Amino acid sequence: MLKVRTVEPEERWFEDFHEGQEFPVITRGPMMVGHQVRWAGACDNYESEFHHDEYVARAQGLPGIILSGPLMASYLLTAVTQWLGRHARLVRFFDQNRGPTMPRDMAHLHGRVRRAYEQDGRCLVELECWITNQRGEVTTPGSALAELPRRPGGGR
Amino acid sequence: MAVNHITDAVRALIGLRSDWIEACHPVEASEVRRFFQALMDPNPRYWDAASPAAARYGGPVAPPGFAVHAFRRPPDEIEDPLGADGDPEFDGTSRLVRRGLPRVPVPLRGVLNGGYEYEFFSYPRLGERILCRSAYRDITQREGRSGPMVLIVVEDEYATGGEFRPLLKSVSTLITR
Amino acid sequence: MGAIFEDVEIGQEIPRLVKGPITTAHIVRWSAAMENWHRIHFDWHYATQHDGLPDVLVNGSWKQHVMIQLVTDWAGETGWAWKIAFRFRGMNLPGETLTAWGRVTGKEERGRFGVVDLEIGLRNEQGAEGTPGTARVVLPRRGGPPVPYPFDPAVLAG
Amino acid sequence: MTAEISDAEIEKHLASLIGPVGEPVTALVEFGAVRRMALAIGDLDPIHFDEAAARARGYRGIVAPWPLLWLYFFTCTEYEHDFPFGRATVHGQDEYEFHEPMIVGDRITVTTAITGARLKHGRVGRLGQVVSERRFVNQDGALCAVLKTTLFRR
Repeated sequence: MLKVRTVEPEERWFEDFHEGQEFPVITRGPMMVGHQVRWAGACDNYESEFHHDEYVARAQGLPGIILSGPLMASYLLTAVTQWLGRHARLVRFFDQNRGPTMPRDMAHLHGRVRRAYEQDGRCLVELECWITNQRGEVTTPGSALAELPRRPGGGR
Repeated sequence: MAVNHITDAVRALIGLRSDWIEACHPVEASEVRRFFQALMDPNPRYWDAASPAAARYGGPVAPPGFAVHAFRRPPDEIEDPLGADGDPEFDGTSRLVRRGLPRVPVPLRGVLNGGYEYEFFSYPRLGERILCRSAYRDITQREGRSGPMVLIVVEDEYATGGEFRPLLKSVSTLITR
Repeated sequence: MGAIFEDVEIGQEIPRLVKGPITTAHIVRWSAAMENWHRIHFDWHYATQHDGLPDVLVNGSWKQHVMIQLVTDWAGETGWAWKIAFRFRGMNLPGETLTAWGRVTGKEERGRFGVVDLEIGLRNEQGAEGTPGTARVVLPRRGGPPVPYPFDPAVLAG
Repeated sequence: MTAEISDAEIEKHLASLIGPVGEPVTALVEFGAVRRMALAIGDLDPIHFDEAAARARGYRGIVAPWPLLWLYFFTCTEYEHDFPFGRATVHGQDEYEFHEPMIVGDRITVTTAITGARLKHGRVGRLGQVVSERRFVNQDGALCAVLKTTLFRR
């Protein structure tokens, strides 16, 4: 029906990850109100008006529109799935809404392997991940755990 | 007339008709719900299979004008419509008049929607595929108060199902200036 | 129940449709549902500072479906909202309450059915007409059959 | 007003929140909703768009990106936050647990409960912490995900 021109995550295996490994930073932004509107549409939720109404946001004492925390976390989660490759299955993800992201802010997505280990026959990669803005402030710290297969045939 | 935007290249587009293009997915209940909730028109014909309307249409249908907005970013379009991130001038709209039709090569930036003429024949049911083909009916230039305007008249035919049951026809005028 | 041709009188107003007050949440919900990312509808800085507008704007695409709803509601499930045309003339801002209205301007028997012409519009509370237009509705005759679905203009011939 | 309410009263209120919220709600995983979410978060992995690509990677069909949980979070459970203390409620953090992938055509039943509610004393005064948990189970009874959301009231 439709020719799909998408981007498949790279092929990576458990052996490709080691403690302390840093992932290439992925940058999103500048964020726009449109990103928030598109997210609100995907969630079908328009209740918190400070996410899209400048007047309401200011009336509530905010400096302006604040982008949704789960939106930023979802960017981070997507970055994790890209870093870990197409065979990874996410087991857990955690994020904290520590600082606001506003329109025109940048979002730099960072990740680092905390541990790559085997447990009960499962190969697991645990990583910490976080978002910084253009001022270097951490807005969204997080962590993830994923299961990966070993490279077929062994070896590197 | 200071500048004539109706060049040979523009004139060659008049009468050009696209192939049938299919919407990015068949009519889904939640897309219909989003539409009528955003329109604030909770008519049972859009969701209640037991309503008297459903007998007429053979089940819940999408609102009459639903098809007009069913042609959104298809999965094979990799370019993010919000992707002009950082360009403070970018207004968020595509300069493509219709999928399937080439752009009209005029150097004007602003686009206004002048209006529509609709003719309705039937409504799409849940699960039906929506198809559209478009044509440039006319492209003309007028002198406005703030300079030249190019009026692009587009005709769209919408149909559904394997038998291409007509849904609606629309004639719309886009004003670029 | 939809309207019956014989009951319609020229000059008669059809039931109005009132929407609003429209908030930015309504505009965002519509923009998101349509995947219309035109910034003048939700980016207040862009709308006011770049485009010089007084505020974000109510979507023209939303207003057109209000006009369609006005006419299809009146046609009901026995009639048919055949043709609807309108121009976008004015802009509407958050906080406005919009009233869609229609008035019968003509009627004509066509075969077993009747055709009714309307003028239609969408006014704000100040009476400013933002979306003037016309509509043509096919109605059943008293005691006659409903307008067949799918609609084929050929039924008006004989 | 809010200053007068005692810690004990707040703790009693918070304790009363613990338990199920509403009835379980079932939602269909639709291609259009998956597409919307994948585009909103910029996840262009073909498993979210193309059935053949998803099957080639060992999935039953088109895979929902996990953030689609938020669609069901917002549309399935009506839930009002009304606290007799504090001024602002902040969405603090989220903890996700993933199991069986959600596939287009699945019917996902969402069950919501408040699983934790306690009062803490922070640097800036009293802090209520309320944890809601949503469990997402598919038509075969397989657990797809658990989402624990923590709200802070201060």
